[in-house]
Amino acid sequence: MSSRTTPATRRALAPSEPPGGRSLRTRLRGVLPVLGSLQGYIGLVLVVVAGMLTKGQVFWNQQNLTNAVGAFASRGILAVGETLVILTAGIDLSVGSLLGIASMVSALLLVHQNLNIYEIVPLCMVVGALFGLANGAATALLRIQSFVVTLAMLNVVRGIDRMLSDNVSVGTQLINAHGQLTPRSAQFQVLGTPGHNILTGLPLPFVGRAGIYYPVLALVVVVVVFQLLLSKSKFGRHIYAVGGNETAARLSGVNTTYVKIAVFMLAGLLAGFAGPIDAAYSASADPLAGSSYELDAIAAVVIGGASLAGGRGSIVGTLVGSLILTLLDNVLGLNAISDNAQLIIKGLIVILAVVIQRPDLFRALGPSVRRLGRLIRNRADDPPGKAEVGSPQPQPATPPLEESR
Amino acid sequence: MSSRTTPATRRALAPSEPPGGRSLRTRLRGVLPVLGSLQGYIGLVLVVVAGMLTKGQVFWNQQNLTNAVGAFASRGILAVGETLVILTAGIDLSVGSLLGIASMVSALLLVHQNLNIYEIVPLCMVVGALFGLANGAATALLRIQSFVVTLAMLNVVRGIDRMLSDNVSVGTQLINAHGQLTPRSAQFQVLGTPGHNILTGLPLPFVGRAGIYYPVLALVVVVVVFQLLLSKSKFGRHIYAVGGNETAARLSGVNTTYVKIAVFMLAGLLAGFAGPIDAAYSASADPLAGSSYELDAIAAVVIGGASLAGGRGSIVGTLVGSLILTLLDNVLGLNAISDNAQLIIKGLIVILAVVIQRPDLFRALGPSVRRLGRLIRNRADDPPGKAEVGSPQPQPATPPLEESR
Amino acid sequence: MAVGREIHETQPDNAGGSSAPAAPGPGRVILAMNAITKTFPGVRALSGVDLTVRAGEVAAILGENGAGKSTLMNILAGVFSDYGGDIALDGVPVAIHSPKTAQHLGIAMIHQELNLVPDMSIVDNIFLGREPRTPRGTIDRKTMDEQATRLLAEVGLALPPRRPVRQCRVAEQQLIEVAKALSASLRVLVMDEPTSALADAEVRRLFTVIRRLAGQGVGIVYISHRLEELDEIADSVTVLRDGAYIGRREMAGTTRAELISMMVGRPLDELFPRSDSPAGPGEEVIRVEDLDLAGDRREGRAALHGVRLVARAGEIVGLAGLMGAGRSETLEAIYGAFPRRAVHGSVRLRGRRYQPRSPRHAIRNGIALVAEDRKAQSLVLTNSVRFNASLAALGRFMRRGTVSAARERAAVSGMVTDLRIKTPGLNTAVGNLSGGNQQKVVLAKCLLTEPSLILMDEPTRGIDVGAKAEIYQLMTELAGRGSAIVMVSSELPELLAMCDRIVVLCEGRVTAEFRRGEATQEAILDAAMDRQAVLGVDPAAPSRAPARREVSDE
Amino acid sequence: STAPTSTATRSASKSQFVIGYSQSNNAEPYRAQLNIQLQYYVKKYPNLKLLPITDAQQSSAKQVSQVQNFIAQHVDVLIISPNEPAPLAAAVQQACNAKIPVIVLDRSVNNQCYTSFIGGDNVAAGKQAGDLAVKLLPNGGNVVELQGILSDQPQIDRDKGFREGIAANPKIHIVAQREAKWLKESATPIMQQWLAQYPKIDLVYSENDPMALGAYLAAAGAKRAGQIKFLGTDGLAIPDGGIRAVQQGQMAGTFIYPTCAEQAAETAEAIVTGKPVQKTQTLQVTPVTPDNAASLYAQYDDSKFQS
Ligand SMILES: Nc1ncnc2c1ncn2[C@@H]1O[C@H](COP(=O)(O)OP(=O)(O)OP(=O)(O)O)[C@@H](O)[C@H]1O
Ligand SMILES: Nc1ncnc2c1ncn2[C@@H]1O[C@H](COP(=O)(O)OP(=O)(O)OP(=O)(O)O)[C@@H](O)[C@H]1O
Ligand SMILES: [Mg+2]
Ligand SMILES: [Mg+2]
Repeated sequence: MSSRTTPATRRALAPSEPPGGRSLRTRLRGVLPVLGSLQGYIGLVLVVVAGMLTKGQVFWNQQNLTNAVGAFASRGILAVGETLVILTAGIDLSVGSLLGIASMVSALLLVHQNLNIYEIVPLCMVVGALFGLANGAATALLRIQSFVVTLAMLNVVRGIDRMLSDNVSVGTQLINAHGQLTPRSAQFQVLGTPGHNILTGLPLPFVGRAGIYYPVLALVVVVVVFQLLLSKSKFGRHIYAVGGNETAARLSGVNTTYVKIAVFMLAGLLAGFAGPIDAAYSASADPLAGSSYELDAIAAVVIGGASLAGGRGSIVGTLVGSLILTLLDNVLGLNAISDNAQLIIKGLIVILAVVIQRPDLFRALGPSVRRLGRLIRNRADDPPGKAEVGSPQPQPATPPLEESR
Repeated sequence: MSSRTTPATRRALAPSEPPGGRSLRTRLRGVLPVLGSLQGYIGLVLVVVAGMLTKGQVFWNQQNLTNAVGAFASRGILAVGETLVILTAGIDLSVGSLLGIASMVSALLLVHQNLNIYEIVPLCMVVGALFGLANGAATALLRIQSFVVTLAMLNVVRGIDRMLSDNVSVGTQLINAHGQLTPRSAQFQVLGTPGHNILTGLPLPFVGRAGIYYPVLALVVVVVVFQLLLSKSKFGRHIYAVGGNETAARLSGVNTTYVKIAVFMLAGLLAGFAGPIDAAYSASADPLAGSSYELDAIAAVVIGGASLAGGRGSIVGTLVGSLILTLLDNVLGLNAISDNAQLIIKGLIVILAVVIQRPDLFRALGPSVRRLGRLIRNRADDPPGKAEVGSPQPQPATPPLEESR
Repeated sequence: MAVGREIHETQPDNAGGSSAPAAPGPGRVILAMNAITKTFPGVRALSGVDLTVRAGEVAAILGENGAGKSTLMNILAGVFSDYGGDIALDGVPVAIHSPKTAQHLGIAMIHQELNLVPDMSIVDNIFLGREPRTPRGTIDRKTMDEQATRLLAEVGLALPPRRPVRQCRVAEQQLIEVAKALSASLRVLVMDEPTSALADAEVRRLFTVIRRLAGQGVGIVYISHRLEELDEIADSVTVLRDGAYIGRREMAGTTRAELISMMVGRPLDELFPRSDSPAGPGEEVIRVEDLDLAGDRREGRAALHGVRLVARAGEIVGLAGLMGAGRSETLEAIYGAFPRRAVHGSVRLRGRRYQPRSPRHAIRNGIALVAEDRKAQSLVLTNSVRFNASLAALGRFMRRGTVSAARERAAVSGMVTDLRIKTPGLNTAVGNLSGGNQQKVVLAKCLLTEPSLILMDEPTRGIDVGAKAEIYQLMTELAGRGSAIVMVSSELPELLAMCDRIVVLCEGRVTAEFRRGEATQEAILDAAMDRQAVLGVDPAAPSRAPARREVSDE
Repeated sequence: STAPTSTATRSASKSQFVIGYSQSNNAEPYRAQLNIQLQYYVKKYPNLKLLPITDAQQSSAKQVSQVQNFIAQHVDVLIISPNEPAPLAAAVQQACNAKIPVIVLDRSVNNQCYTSFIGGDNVAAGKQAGDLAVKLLPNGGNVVELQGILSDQPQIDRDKGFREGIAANPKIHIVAQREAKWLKESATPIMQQWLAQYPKIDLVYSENDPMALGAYLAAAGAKRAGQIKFLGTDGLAIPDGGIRAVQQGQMAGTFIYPTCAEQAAETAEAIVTGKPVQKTQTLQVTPVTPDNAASLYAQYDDSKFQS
């Protein structure tokens, strides 16, 4: 079939490819603006600045940041899977329950089977992926709205989880006859029990000899792997296509059924991966673990710029959304804001963070603000009015045609 | 949508139309298939039949049904408002919190201001509508996804609610010096305290002299009013248009901004209306009242056949969805199924109910089931193989082109 | 209808003081747009464009894809509220901020892309935004139904008004849009490529409507890339190029060549480059026999009955027919777009038995489809040109398991150059391109899969003359290199000039086949309207014909 | 009131009596254990039969309808752990109206028509924790408090009692308190933030054991667990519970908040057989310290109820 090159393509293929590869600057440009533009990071930057201004040293030190991110890591991992589902215009409400059952399975495997973590983690991922498969099959084959499917799955899985555990939480810190942790149990701790790091011996950049807190590392690895999957692989393209226009995707040769099933499986797989982390973090698997995590995960995804209508979003965006949520919590907590005030402030700041990220912010806020904006921009930029020409990422079409939901 | 009549139906209907207005049968035909087809009611019928078979007398008596529906009434009312929002392709996660704050406001007005219910209920509706306005404005004017806006509002309102109440629930059964309920407090009870009915003296059809339980009546009235609004008013048409194709609606001169703000306001208004019912039902306003009601409300809407992508759904459908949920709970509860099993069974039955409602069920389940279906139909119908030609209801287009989310 | 009611009470001629060259026209100036400018981020879409329309005049606007025609008219219809310049209606300056204002001023527009609510009924769509109400405040269904039936009849549709639009064919939807525009009290009616989805018979019907409206004094703005239509319907032509005003001509006494050179900026001689294929047809690429398709009203899908079709390497085969004749369905059935169980018949691809299974399978077998509805079937509008163009051919750009951005960019930018796609960059969202350029992106997507059999459904829909010539050139080239092309077109001249053979469909059946040279417009139309031949028998009977054969290779 | 008499008349014709138990929330470990124990103790009476326990999942509305279901099924005794006092009042009233005797467990209702109330005293639990804190910090010190859901009555009562208790030593200060919603995983990051902010924390008072253990994990992770004393509440005898934690030295103490299951079964039997019952039975809160932890664990061991 390769002999069937059209004249048009052949003419084009050769010339414009750069000989030596792209420069660092070009590469950076390619990575940073995954959110559509640098504007996407403003919300995060503001939260960090707020933390530094109010609690400087206490906020901006490795331990605090590790703690903050570590507490959110399992939800951040769920959010990565959720991003995939949302990109195909679906939604997965069951990820919290899936994390719960995976955490329970991990604890039971540790306690009753005395497995090691290299056995436990993959098994949990399989469990998650199987439930994800059921979600995907019901959505893609029975064509039920994913909201309904996964809402039902949320309950079903929680019921199974609670049956498995007999409604009692299962501790993972097992003591042997000498009053010490069993080796497997001690090993399990590195999956996330606070203070238990991995690679503690090595002199690592940034973190020094303290080592790396596994949940943070796991989150970073998941983010990197799935960002690459989305931006570099064929499958990633297909995910965007299915969410953007399913008919067009199908007619372009995308196996839309497969893609939809796959994203739910991956979301389940990641929930399964996050389960043991959650169990280690609490040193126990609670039958209710992960309840309402799905809302945090979805919030991270949409704050990160994804559209629930599908086709728009990125994993890096989700990471930014996750960081905004967790650091905001941290900053408010460090400042000893009362719990009720926190609820209010957090809600308002989330709105603010999203508003700030809007590429057409100035337009949306009406002519008066626009005039102000123009004034500022005229001072800052050289040639006015060519804002987007050079921007390397596609600015999503917005005002007249787009629907915001 | 009663307007979805195919030529086939109309041809069938037109000649038989009597000169002096439509016959009862025709009218019934016009009302019942609001769900797209009678199939939409199968799920409900199955649940009812299950109840009758397993618990006959206990299930099918007025008291039990009143209790079951009464318990869900406030969520059912929320679901009506949620339907409007979902029809415009939005979502409102804040309705549970809005119900919470309205219930708190109603209790505070009763306890501290000693107002009567004719003052309390409208005031609560105003409170709900104002927050709804804020939701709508942020969604329609700032063009932030409604999921984010209302998730933030959920937290903000909950924070305010808890601050208002100082984290303590406020009882509505006020005792005066003689150890009896104050008159206003006694009056407040009829809003929903179980066992307190209205119109108790009158010999009413169906319910007899026992009277009518206000939450049930309120739900019915809200359903009727809003179903009429949707099907008979200009505004109702515009709601469907905004959800079905926002660009087309805007280009046709529909004020889409206004419509979007209005549906959120109405959702808030209804949450405000449901608040006092919840407070009376519980005889107190809990600062956490209404938490996660939004999920029940949304579930009722989607089980009732609405599409989260907007433009498709009806209030009657939402009522059916609500009834499925509440009667299912009731049947499982009466049969003394254990909780964890209930979670699992409920999840599975919800899926089943939705699958059964799918017009192209037989097609979706693959050729084998289809063959079975054909067999059955061939026995039932007269001419074989012309299943679709004479089918009286338009089956919404589904398989290859439509996206299910 | 209150159409044109107020015309005779307003000012005399020329009150608008238009700056456009005053020319003798049918009536007074009803619309004057002066020095209109409009910029999108990074694109200057209009710079100082004038347009004058007289009462009763059909004023055509002509320009290449992306020249700014739709933008100009969108400004008039209130879609864009931030623009420069003045608009006067009947000599009165007006400010149009929203579609609603435009509506109130008696301006109606039929947009280039269909804008209907699929889940609502025809009647609800027609009256959307201006529903009549009963004294009780409820919508007046009776009046709506009556008026809708009349309006539909006016545009030549005999559809039940309560049918959901989703169940209507594209062409029907286009005519519903026209009916919708008629229901306002009209002063100016803008039609942005109303005929791009219509076949000849429907175009006739539309012209009748246009003439009647013009007779009633409505000013009509007509945008089309079909120049032969302008000869017939337009009184004057305003030409735009790259957002600039080039000139205005009275249609009478202006040659087509002159218009083309105004539009393209250079003379363009050979529109249809194709002559008889010198080498003669090669081996058979596809042979379709007894193709049956179960119709599906819910999806607006016509049925096919025993369609047979052969295309050889190097051949361009045309499919002609009226709307709903089943041309699109034939292509889509071959492409595997329908559920397998709906399709029966035998297909041979390059001599081998071929079971249309899925589009993916088709692409793997060297088949490509340019679908009919680019917005619904072909493009992810919010994503970039690069994303869309490469979507079907990603496998070609793989390197070490990932999509090589460099290869992809090179291939797509090659296509952009070759097809002269006017876009600010490869990363521009496709939704921001002009309609014609979107169509070219669809073509690019197909060509990048390197197909040997290309199924084209209205490939030049909405494409300007210059670009059409390029596409014809390209098709000729592709055929010359041994591809087989099956093309559906509602433009008979295009079919006659481009095709080696033309197969005519009517009601899902092949009613005629012509070789190049044998075919004439009249013969094709005769065959296309040969309903008697098809419907002479009971229309339902053949659909249950036992001759159906199941294609099976399972 | 009328309840005992009516059941007494029934008892003549019946050999087995049906008990319905409406639990406010199965998910809390304390309540899960209560369920298990109730099932265990009811089995000891051959004339009693316990229907499947219903779980209101912290929703009063749900619990009301579950109670109504029991009424519809005409249970002979209704046991209820109300989610909240006010909301369940009407439901309890409906039961009374239907002549069903009601035993209220653990939390009160705003209604006096029940037959018997059995419960612990949350203020006392908080007070004893305060007393223990005073004993542990003779020289005073900084205390942080982890709270359950702020509007929950046990939270309010335990907080009140604790403050009464530590009032004995004015040098003990509560430097911070936050709502951790009874959840272990919420307590950990809150404690981490406190550790970062306060160089000196001497004692953590937590209104339930899971939150205390969550805080302990944070402190252990920061290598400061040795300098801090942890007090919890609930004292469940499960492997993952508070008594074990005290035994292992993670916590300085906890308080067994009685499950009331044994008394509930006893009372139910008394009601159906027409014996007199006390209207209010308040059970003692038992402090758990490293000294008595092992024996208490053995005494309350959860696994012995599982069978
Ligand atoms: N919403 C938009 N955002 C950005 N650019 C736009 C937008 N709409 C149109 N443009 C640009 O404005 C220019 C004019 O487009 P327009 O749609 O008016 O062309 P047209 O003359 O109607 O072309 P066609 O014949 O292909 O329909 C094009 O360059 C197009 O890319
Ligand atoms: N709303 C729609 N969205 C997507 N595809 C549609 C829609 N409506 C119709 N179609 C598809 O368009 C095709 C029918 O096209 P249309 O009604 O325009 O007929 P036509 O192209 O004029 O006639 P012919 O069938 O002879 O090509 C069908 O394949 C149908 O699936
Ligand atoms: Mg255009
Ligand atoms: Mg077609």
